[in-house]
Parts: sequence; structure tokens; C-alpha cells
Amino acid sequence: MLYSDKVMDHFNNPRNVGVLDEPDGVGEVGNPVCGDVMKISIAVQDDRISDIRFQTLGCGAAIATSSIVTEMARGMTLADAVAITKKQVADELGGLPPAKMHCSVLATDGLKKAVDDYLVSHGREPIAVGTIAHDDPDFDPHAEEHEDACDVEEA
Amino acid sequence: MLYSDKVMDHFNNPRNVGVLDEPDGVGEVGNPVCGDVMKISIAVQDDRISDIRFQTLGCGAAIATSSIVTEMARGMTLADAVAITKKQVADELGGLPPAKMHCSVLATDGLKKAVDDYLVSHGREPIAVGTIAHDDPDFDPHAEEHEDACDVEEA
Amino acid sequence: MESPDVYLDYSATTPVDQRVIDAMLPHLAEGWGNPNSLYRRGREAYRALEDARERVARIIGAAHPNEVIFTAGGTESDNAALIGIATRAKPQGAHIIVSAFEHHAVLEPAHFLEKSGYEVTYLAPRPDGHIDPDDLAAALRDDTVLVSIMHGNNEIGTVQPIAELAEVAHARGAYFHTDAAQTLGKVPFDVAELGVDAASFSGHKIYAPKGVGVLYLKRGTPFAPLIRGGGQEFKKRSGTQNVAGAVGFATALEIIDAERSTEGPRLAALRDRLIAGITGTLENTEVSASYPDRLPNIAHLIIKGVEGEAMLLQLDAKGIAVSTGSACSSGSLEPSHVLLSIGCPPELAHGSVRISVGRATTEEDVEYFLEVFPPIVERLRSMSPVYARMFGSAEG
Amino acid sequence: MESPDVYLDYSATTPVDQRVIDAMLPHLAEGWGNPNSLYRRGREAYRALEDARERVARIIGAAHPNEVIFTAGGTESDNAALIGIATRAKPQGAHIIVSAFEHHAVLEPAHFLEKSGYEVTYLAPRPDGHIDPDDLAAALRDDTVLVSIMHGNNEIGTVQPIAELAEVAHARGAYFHTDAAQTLGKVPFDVAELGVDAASFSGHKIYAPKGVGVLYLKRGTPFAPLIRGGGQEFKKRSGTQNVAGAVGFATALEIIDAERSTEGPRLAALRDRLIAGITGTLENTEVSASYPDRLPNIAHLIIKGVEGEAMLLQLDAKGIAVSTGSACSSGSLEPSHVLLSIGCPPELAHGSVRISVGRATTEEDVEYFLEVFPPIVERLRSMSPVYARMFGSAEG
Ligand SMILES: Cc1ncc(COP(=O)(O)O)c(C=O)c1O
Ligand SMILES: Cc1ncc(COP(=O)(O)O)c(C=O)c1O
Repeated sequence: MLYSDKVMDHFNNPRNVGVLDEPDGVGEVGNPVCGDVMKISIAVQDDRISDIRFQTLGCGAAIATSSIVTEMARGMTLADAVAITKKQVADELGGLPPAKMHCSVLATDGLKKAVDDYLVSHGREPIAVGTIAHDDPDFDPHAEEHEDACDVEEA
Repeated sequence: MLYSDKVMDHFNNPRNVGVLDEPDGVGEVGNPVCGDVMKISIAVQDDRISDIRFQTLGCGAAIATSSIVTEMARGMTLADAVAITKKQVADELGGLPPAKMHCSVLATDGLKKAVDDYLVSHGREPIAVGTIAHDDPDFDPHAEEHEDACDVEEA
Repeated sequence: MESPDVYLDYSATTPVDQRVIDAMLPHLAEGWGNPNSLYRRGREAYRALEDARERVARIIGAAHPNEVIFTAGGTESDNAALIGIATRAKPQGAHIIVSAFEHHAVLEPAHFLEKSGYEVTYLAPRPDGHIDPDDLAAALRDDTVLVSIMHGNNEIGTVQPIAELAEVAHARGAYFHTDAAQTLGKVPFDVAELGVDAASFSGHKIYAPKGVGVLYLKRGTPFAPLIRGGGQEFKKRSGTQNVAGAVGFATALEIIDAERSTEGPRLAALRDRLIAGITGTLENTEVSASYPDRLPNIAHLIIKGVEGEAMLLQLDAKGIAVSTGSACSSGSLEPSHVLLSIGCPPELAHGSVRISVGRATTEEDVEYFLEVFPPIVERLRSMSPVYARMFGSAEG
Repeated sequence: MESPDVYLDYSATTPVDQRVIDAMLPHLAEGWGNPNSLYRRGREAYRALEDARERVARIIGAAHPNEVIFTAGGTESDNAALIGIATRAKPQGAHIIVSAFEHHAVLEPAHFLEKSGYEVTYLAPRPDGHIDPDDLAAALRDDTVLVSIMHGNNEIGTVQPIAELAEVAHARGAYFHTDAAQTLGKVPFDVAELGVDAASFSGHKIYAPKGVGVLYLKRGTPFAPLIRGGGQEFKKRSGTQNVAGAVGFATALEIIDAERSTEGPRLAALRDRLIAGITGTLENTEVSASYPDRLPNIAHLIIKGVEGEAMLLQLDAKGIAVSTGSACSSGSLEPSHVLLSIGCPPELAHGSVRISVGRATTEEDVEYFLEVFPPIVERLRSMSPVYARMFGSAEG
């Protein structure tokens, strides 16, 4: 399993780490029992993300996807931000090892939660609800997406 | 599988190869289908083997055991000659690989046959009959005697 | 500036010792004959192979060289022992016992046997990290045919009381196998003293190359081969033998065995310095298992509130190699089954680090680690959204 | 005087090419990391392993590198293919077909499957030494799940029409495996052109070391692993990978593949000279199988009225290495099952000799053999009590 140079760069030099002092919206997803938790805080101006910070407990991919998603989302409209897919996150990083693909869900879900938190706390309708994988009680973040694991296994 | 130096010496320089011109007794055992045939011819004086020759089709051990048995038997009484065991033959050669132990039976059986042939053709009672493995219809010369094969094998 | 190269993952794999390479090379470059061939080249290869077998047999205390079977590694040895013994012993019963913290190389064949109609008991270790003979006694049944309990655990480093465990198993008529991949050469290992019927070893854990291992199989132990064919290795493991690998294994074993009495205490001192240095500097860190009998070269710690892979990669950026969870297979994010088996909660199990020292490890390496490690942990904890909430923070 | 060293048993094993040793050494001496570890050393080993995999995949025409699984040798590959495919394909049927002249590495797992409840058809070759597609078509059944027919026979050297055979098997819904240990690098081999689902290769037949092999397994082919554990090799073969061995295999394959177009005809000429020289000089000798498609490097002859081992040892005394029967396992006196399968009577099968040439074989080697061999045969025939009776004698 190999991480791309870009993953390693974002892991070693994560952008936008921390918590905004007076965030407009905050999203937290994940579970220490699963080994990864991400918290994202956003500032919003004119329905655009004007500032953004993250904190992440997790593996290299969890930290790198958190970092890149903050870069991708900064300046975006809220509607565009919640539309970021896990595949876009992975692509932006130059790909992720198959076993780590699920980490990008952590990043997009955290962002979606923060956007909805902003909207709801301002009396508006949430726009991401229903698309947040971590809200699904059956969601298993560690269900492998190994392209190679498909045709193998056990008698 | 390794042959001892003495086996190799007897194989490369077999003693007493050939057929006596006017043998007193001749024994032939084995079967080309099994890959080994031995023929031994003896001259007898005063119930002692005074001269001896062999011919053998077979592997290194078959030839070496044939050769050594002619050396062992020369000068022996007939009674002593038929009492030579396959173990004595193998020991005299400094041992044989387990898978080749059966070859020494070829040599002792050939000798026994020759002695009985002499006795019978001189109107006397055969003394080896009943102890010749090759006379037993159930005798399988290739039944392995691998000491190591005992505790292995197959589900 | 040369970037530092501090390898602290000797339990995952070891360098091939130059003396081992030197011993192997003639069997690649010149002595490449097939040991099953009768002519000179074959006989020479045969002699080299049998000589290697005798040397291994002598050191592990085997009664006969033919009890030493060369394989392609620890995993193959484990598979062959588990499946081979269980298959042939089936008429006497179809229950087997393995410890719950075995390496996957034992657990997976055990699962396979379970699917094939055997009953398998996964015996839990005590919370201090050892398998207790009383627990084994309680798990044994009349139809138990095989017990497999590893000697040294490859994560937490605890060493099991194998002699007692084997005796308990034998008292109930079960055969006993131990996976000794981690202990060979590091703690005394004698098959007769331990009383085991089978044992697995791996070359690349003792400074021999990858791809060679040994299965010790006591005479008379029922066994069906895993790999069948030309009948090599006394019909117990077919395939043209890796002669150079066997010579490498024997040479490596002789070296590690000869050096054990001086190297063992040296490694243990490095290990203890690591443990003291980490737990003395970093809050919320602890040794993961307290059982006192342990491998001299493994320090295994729980670093609360940090994810293991992140630590590993940050250390890597500083030129340090360590491992987290079981290093033998990456790509899985499941917390270590070993830690779960001793009752470690999953959120802590994710934050384990295994530091394993070896032949080339110096005091400087250890001090460098102790200098670099705390800031890494602190930085990761400061990036964590839950550390302060879960554990409180020292610095505030 | 230096005793001659004329190796004419390249089908039993080959020297490790110095270029292969040179390519492997860095992965023993320096690049000894565990390819499953995440840090730099692990990543470097991983890259070396995956690079080797890609090189092998390219040369054998695999659609994807992950179809190349590194194993410990040809025997393991054969066992894994036979047992692995049959086990997982069982729901569709439990009949398998193997040719009667397979290597023991295929026959023994087939026997094992037979004992485990499969029906096995041992398909007889035609007397000329080839497996005929019509015969396979007749043997196939609706419940046939797997057909395994070797590419080049390791004794008589005939090359089977694999593309046609695979097509016939596929037409009836069976998977097709071929043991290509003897052909790889010697005749064109492309998994896509041949249309096989699985193929076995062995390193030490292509100037790589013993103890490394490859199993080609086409994507989507049902498969259960033979060796289970950490899940390496895409869960198809567990155990820490022999990185140096994999690099050696890939390097050796590249060399033999690049040199095939010039080396093939050269070897074939040496082979033909051997055959002409022997049959032209010695009465009662003949090539054992007449099928025209054959390996360039094997001359296999029946020398009537002589036992094979005796010839072999006498040649050895002259510094010449050849083989008789199947060289891969000694100690058995059963006449070769390969020769019996093509209708050779046992008394002739005992007198077979296989002379196989390779990279270092010169014309001088061949002439030396042709000088030394006839007197040996004549001497042994003269020592035989039955030669004159059975075959008549030339000299009287
Ligand atoms: C305890 C234990 N058993 C088995 C193995 C597997 O050995 P190998 O890597 O040689 O297959 C390992 C290490 O990988 C191990 O630590
Ligand atoms: C046709 C064939 N298959 C399989 C094998 C076994 O390969 P290995 O010796 O690498 O186990 C051999 C040679 O030994 C062979 O010639």
C-alpha cells in the first residue's frame, strides 16, 4: 500500500488545522472506537465558505483528506461544498489506496455536517441531510473497497 | 539419496563379472519388467564355492550388491553362502540408501538359486528353497523399506 | 545532511546478516544442483541441504534431523502444522484449540478448519497477556486433537509457558504445536524441553532471507502434507528444495543462537530504556501487557488518543521505522485482534505502537527515538478533536 | 587434470544466472524491508515486489499485474491451482480432468482431490506423446469444473496444443490450468494467446533460484488460497513475500525471454545432434515420443536393455550430468509414469535417459557426451544377463 506524494504532503503539512474562534457552523463525524474522528468549523459569508479549520484523529489518509477538503471548500458556495464527492477528494490527492478510500467519506461528511449546522442554526433548511454516510446506522466506515478483494476469498 | 564410497567402488569396478565357462550351478532371479535381473554362476569343490561370476541388469545398488556378494561367497561352504542375509550384504557395502535395500535381496537370492541348482543337478536336496524371496508370488521387490516413509503419508 | 535511518521494527523483518549472505552465495552461484539428483552436483546440493538440516536439528534439540522440514516461511509452516495434523488426527476427534491472539498464519487455517467441519475453541489470554495452563485445561475435551499456542506474541511480546501448556495438552491426548517465529534465537528454545510435537519458524525473523522457514515435526506426529508432489522433505513437503535458503536459515540460526547470551540482555536494556523513556515523558501512555515473561526485543505501548498509522508515518518522516498493530499485513483498519483479546478497548487499541530492537540497534538510536517521539505524539494529540475531551490535556 | 563438468540436466534445474544474482543481492543486503510495512524501507520493498510483478505480467501477457501471484515454486503453484480452483468451483461440479503424464506436483493434488470426494479422469496421451483435443472433448462432462494439462512434458519434452485444449475445456464450461514450468522462456508463452485461466511456473527452471515460483490466475477465476494468513498477494497466498526471489524471477524471465529467439534454435540444434549421434551409433536406441511439437532443449531416448540409473552413474563418473525418468524425485524405482502412459513397456521404460541442454551447453559438451556414452551403454549391456537374449547383440 502506497500513499501518493500529495497525500504525504497534506499529512505532513496539513492546511487549516484548528478550530475557528467563532465558527458559523461546526460538524463532527466519526468515532474513536473506529479510530477516526473529524471536526470541521466554518465561517460563512454570503453563502460561501470564507474560512475553515479542521481537527482530525485518524490515519494518514484521514488527516490528508481532511486537509485537502478544507482547501477545496474554502471560497465555495455552501451548495457546491456539500456536493464534493469522496471520489473528487481522492482524485484531488492523486488517488488513495483502495483500503483507504473510506477515509474521504469522513472528510466530506464532516463538511456536510458543518454546512447543515450553519443552515439549521440560522433557521434555514439543511441541504446535506440524507447524503451523510455517517448518519446511516448501517454505515460501516471500514467496509473495504478493495478492487482486488472482489474475486478472492475462502472456501 | 547417497551411495557410500564402497557401493560406488563396486559399481564402477565390479568384481567377478561374467559367466563361468562350465558352471556347476547357475541362478537367475529378477525380471526386466522390474528393471533388475541377476544371474550368478558358481564352481563348487568339496561343497565350497571355488569360483563365481555374475551378470546384472540393474541400478547402481543392484550391480554393487551383486559384486560384493560374489566376493563374500567365494571360498564359503554352500551352507554358509545361502545363509548370507541382505543385511550382511548391505553392511558389507557400508550401508545402502533405504529405498535401495531391496537390491541386496536380488544378490542373495541369486546366490541361493545357484547353490540349489548345483545341489539339485547333483541329485541332492536343495537347502535354500523356501528362503528365496523371489520365489514368493507375492514378493514385491519394490516395496519400499524407507525408514522415513513409515510415519508419513496422506490423508 | 544524510537523513537518519533508525530501524526499530525487527519483529516485522530483519536485515539479512552479511555472514548469512556469504554462506548462501556459493549455493546460488556454484552449488545450484538439484538435491534430488544422483550425480555429483546433485549430491553436493543434497549434502549442503542435509548439513543445514542437521545444524537446525541440533540447535532446536530435535531427536533426529528428519524432524526438520524446510518450508517457504512461517506462514506455510503454521498452515502445514494446523491443517496437516488436524487432518490426519481427525479419526480421534475434530476439536482443536488455538489461542485468540495467534498470528493470522495460525488463525486463518483455524478458521478454514472450522469451515471444513472442525470445532475450534479460540482460547482467550488473561488480561496480562498470557495463556494460562488452567484455562487450557478447562478448554480441553476428549475429542481435542490439536492445541496451537504461540510461543512469543508478535505484538505485545509476551512469552507463553509452553512447557506447561504442552503438558496439559498431552495429558488429555492432544498434540501440541507452537508458533515460535518470534522467539527462535531470542529466548531459549528446545523442542525436547518444551515438549512440543510441532513448531513453526521463519527465516526473515532471524536475519535469514524471506521465503524460507522450518516446520519441526516430532516423529510419529500424524501429518498430511499441505504441498504434494515429488515427495521431497520425507514426503512431508514437496517441491525442489531452496538449498541456499536452507543454508541461510541454518547459518542465521547458529549466529543468533551463539550470540543470544550477550545480545539478549543488551536488547532487553534497550527495550526497558524505551519503555521508561516513553512512559516517563508522555502522559497517558502505558505498556500494553504486564505479564513478566516477555521477548527481550519488543516494547509495545498504548499511546492514548493517537492513531497508530499517523504516529508511524510521522516517525517515518524522521527516519524511524516502527510498527502499529500487526505489521505483517497492512491495509486493514481493524484494531489489533491481539489487543482486543487482552481486553484493550478499541479506541485505545488504535493507538498502539510496537518498537522492536535488534542486532544493529544502538543506544543512540533509542535516544534519537525518545527525542523525536514525544513532540510527534503531542502534535497529533493537539490535532485531535477528542483528545482533551477524552483524556484531559497536560499542557492545557 | 581437471575432471570435466558437463551439465546436461537443465530440465531438472538450472544455474542461477549471474545477472539474476546481481539483481537479487541489493534486495538481500540493503532492501530487506517488509513489503507490507508502511515506512520507507517497506515502501521500497513493496515497489521492488510490484515492479517484479509487472515485469512478469508483461512478459506472460497477463491483463493485470495482480494476476501474477508469487509462490515458493512450481509445486506450490500447481497445488494451489488444482486445489484452489477445484475447491471454489465445487458448487458447479466435482469432476476434474488431468493428463496422465502430468508432473507429480499436479498428479498428487489430483489424487488428494480424488480422496476428498472429487471424480478425477486421468486423460491418456496418444502414443506419440501428446494430449489430443478430441480425447479431451470426449472426457469432458457437464460437471467438469477444471482441466489441467501441462504445456511441455518434463520427461519426453512434447509440447501440448494448449490453445486448442483450453478452448475445448471452455466450450464445456470448465476452467483450464497448465503447468508451464518446463516451457516458460523456451517456447512462446502468452496467457491470452493460449487462453488459459491459470498457469504454474518455477524459478529454478529459468535460471532464477530455487524456492520461488509464480501462479498466474486470471481475474474472475474461482480460487481458495492454499496458504492462509496475513492476506498477502491479494489474499491469494499469505506469507511475507520473498522480494529478492520475486526480483530474481522477473529478471531471469526477462533474460530468457529476450534471448529465446537466438537461444531456441541453438538449443534445438544441440538436441538434434545428440539424438542423431546416439541413434546413429548405438543399436536399439530410439527417441521415446514422436510428436513433432517439442521443447528445444530435451532429448529423451530409450536405450534398450540398460537400466537408467546405471547409465546415469557411469556418466557421472565421466563428469556428465543427465537424468533418467523424472529427476525431480529420486528414491523410487517405479518406471516413469510418463513413459508408461504413452505405452512404453516397463522393461524399456527403465532404460530411458533425458539429456537436456541449456545456456552454457557447448557443441564440445555434446561431442564429449557422444564420445563417452556408447562405451558405457555397451559395457552395461555386456554385463546384462538378458540383453543378448532379448535384443540380440551387435558385436556378438
Ligand atoms: C508469530 C508469527 N507467526 C508467523 C509469521 C509469518 O511468518 P512468514 O512471514 O515467514 O510467513 C510471523 C511474521 O510474519 C509471526 O510474527
Ligand atoms: C513440469 C513441472 N512441474 C512442476 C515442477 C516442480 O517445480 P518446483 O521444483 O519448483 O517445485 C517441475 C520440476 O520440478 C516440473 O518439471
